[in-house]
Amino acid sequence: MQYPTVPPAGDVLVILRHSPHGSSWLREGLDAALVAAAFGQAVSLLFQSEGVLALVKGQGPGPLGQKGTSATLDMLAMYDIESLFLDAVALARLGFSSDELQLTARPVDQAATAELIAGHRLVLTF
Amino acid sequence: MQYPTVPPAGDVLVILRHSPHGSSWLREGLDAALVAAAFGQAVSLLFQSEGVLALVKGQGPGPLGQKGTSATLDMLAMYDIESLFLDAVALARLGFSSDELQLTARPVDQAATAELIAGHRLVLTF
Amino acid sequence: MILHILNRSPGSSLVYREALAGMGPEDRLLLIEDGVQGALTSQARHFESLGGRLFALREDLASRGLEGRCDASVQVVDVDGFVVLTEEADKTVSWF
Amino acid sequence: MILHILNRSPGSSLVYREALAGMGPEDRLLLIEDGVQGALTSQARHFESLGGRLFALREDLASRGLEGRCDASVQVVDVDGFVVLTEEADKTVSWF
Amino acid sequence: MRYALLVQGAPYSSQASHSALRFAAALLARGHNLECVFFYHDGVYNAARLAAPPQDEPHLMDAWCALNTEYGTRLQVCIAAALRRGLLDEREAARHGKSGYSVQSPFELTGLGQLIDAGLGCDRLVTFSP
Amino acid sequence: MRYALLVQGAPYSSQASHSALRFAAALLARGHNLECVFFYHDGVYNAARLAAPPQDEPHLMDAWCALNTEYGTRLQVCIAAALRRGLLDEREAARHGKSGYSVQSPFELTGLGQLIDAGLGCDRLVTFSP
Repeated sequence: MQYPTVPPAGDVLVILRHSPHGSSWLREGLDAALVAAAFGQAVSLLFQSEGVLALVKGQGPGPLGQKGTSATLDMLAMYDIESLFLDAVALARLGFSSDELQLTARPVDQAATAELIAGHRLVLTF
Repeated sequence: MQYPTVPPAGDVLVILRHSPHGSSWLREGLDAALVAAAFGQAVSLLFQSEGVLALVKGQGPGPLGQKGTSATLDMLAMYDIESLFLDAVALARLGFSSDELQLTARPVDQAATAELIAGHRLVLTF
Repeated sequence: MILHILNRSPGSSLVYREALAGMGPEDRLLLIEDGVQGALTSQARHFESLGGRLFALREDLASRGLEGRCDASVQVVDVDGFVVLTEEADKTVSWF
Repeated sequence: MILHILNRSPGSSLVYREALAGMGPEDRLLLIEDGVQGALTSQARHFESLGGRLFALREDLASRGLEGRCDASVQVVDVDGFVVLTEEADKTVSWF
Repeated sequence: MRYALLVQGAPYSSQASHSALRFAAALLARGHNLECVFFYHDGVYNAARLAAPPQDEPHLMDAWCALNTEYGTRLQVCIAAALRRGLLDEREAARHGKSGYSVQSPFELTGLGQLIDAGLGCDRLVTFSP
Repeated sequence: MRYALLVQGAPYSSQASHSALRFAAALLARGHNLECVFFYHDGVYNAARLAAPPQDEPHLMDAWCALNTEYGTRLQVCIAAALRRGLLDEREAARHGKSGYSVQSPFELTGLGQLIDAGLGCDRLVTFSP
């Protein structure tokens, strides 16, 4: 697995630490990212910890038809959010590999995570 | 340290897992215990995990005068809530000993915890 | 038999330790909501002491795309099965 | 230098691992709210990699009766010190 | 059997309300009774009468009300938890000198004693928390 | 320096609001400006106008309003997060056909763009979450 040593910088980094359905954190974090992009900012996303589960294929609605977030992921490209990163340790811990995911995101290790955070003017964690 | 092998049974067991100030869980759990006792039920309390910090001496108000819970602990006896237990593992992990606490509670280990839960008709976790 | 219900993942919250500490030898544990992550093959080791007494809610696995990745030690039940588990238990205790 | 702010205890939440992963070699970590439990002598080992870059908020320690039990590796600051830390940092990142 | 539910999660913020409503439907379908749902901690926010969720999302408040209409399930909201969070019915609003109100029937503001009653009086109490 | 705060915790349920208010007082005392407080996730509940906390507890809403009155700090509430949680001002209530309202000035319902503006436009953004 290759880790980028110098991840791209940008205006806004949104860190997504929560899994789909259990809470609204993931959805609200994605909304913040979409709005930042719509306002013309260069936005990066980091799926960290349980947040990597946002990328799992085959998600569906929750009870009562509760909307998930996988449709929102499909909108990222439309908003020019193409700088996607994921927590390689968390993904491995959960037993997934990168090629099983709905979207392509670059795996990052600890050093690259710190560089990502340093490389963006505004960092929001959800 | 002695662990009771057969903890007393009762009507209601309230398990307090949260520390003071950080959230309202501890206070709301204590309120439920007081109300149950006021309604004539035999109530036991188990301070578990970070909940053992409720028993630490020398607590004060939080920012803006946010009320803590230590005054409420002083009311337990008035409500005849005298069946108090604490998670011995959590207390040791945090570096406290039983004699440093505001109230006397019987330390319980894992087996006694399960017996406590089994011995009460209603178990509420906060 | 008591039914314990856990809605947090062992990958982010340590409450599963207290849930396990509170369980008697006949008690059952049902994983729901974010708790179903504990049913993954990669995570189920946290609950290996439970033998055949570990359950996970099918709908919560399915909505997360995790249904096919459960450990063999986990009994997957749907919400009707959840109700049956509460019928069979003397009471329920929720851990969160 | 970035100021990272953590409000969860290492005894119940594993988010401190991500906070540490996100820190560069000059960054600082401030423990607030329930996070001040991490400043206890019994807990500070989770943050030993930080050397002198670990801080804890005095008011949150005091309200919990924990002020006298901090590890020697922790720099205790009051809320004015919290503001100073944000002044000195390029930005802040909150972990919860 | 006679069931009661305790809901402690805010709607939309956590899955607790969704899980509780799904569980309620399943237990009713199996022929049980759902005597009451008690709302405590942030669960009291489920009673906010002005909730206006997007149309493509479940309307949780309507789902609660339907339980009351169709099955007579009581919807009981802890009054102490509700008042500090800004959830007042007309009576409490008047008592506190506020104009307007944020909770209405079939939700009822009530004391914690109802939770203890439900927990000890029903055959099963199941808690859904955030 | 120009500061902005992001508050994501419900009042009384988590310490986030208390911590943010204490931090606000300290930064103002040091001569900084507090341009705005943005309320998101369950932080939007801080804007519930009917909040009636017990008299021996801090009145968080009054403390927020005082920031606006004394320092001109804008109190901005994410409209999408607010609507689903039942927090509507008079205009949104009318638009959704509801009688009554639960949010009033100096709190203003606004879009998430204001959060991005505050985060990029101010010198510091500090987040307080549950």
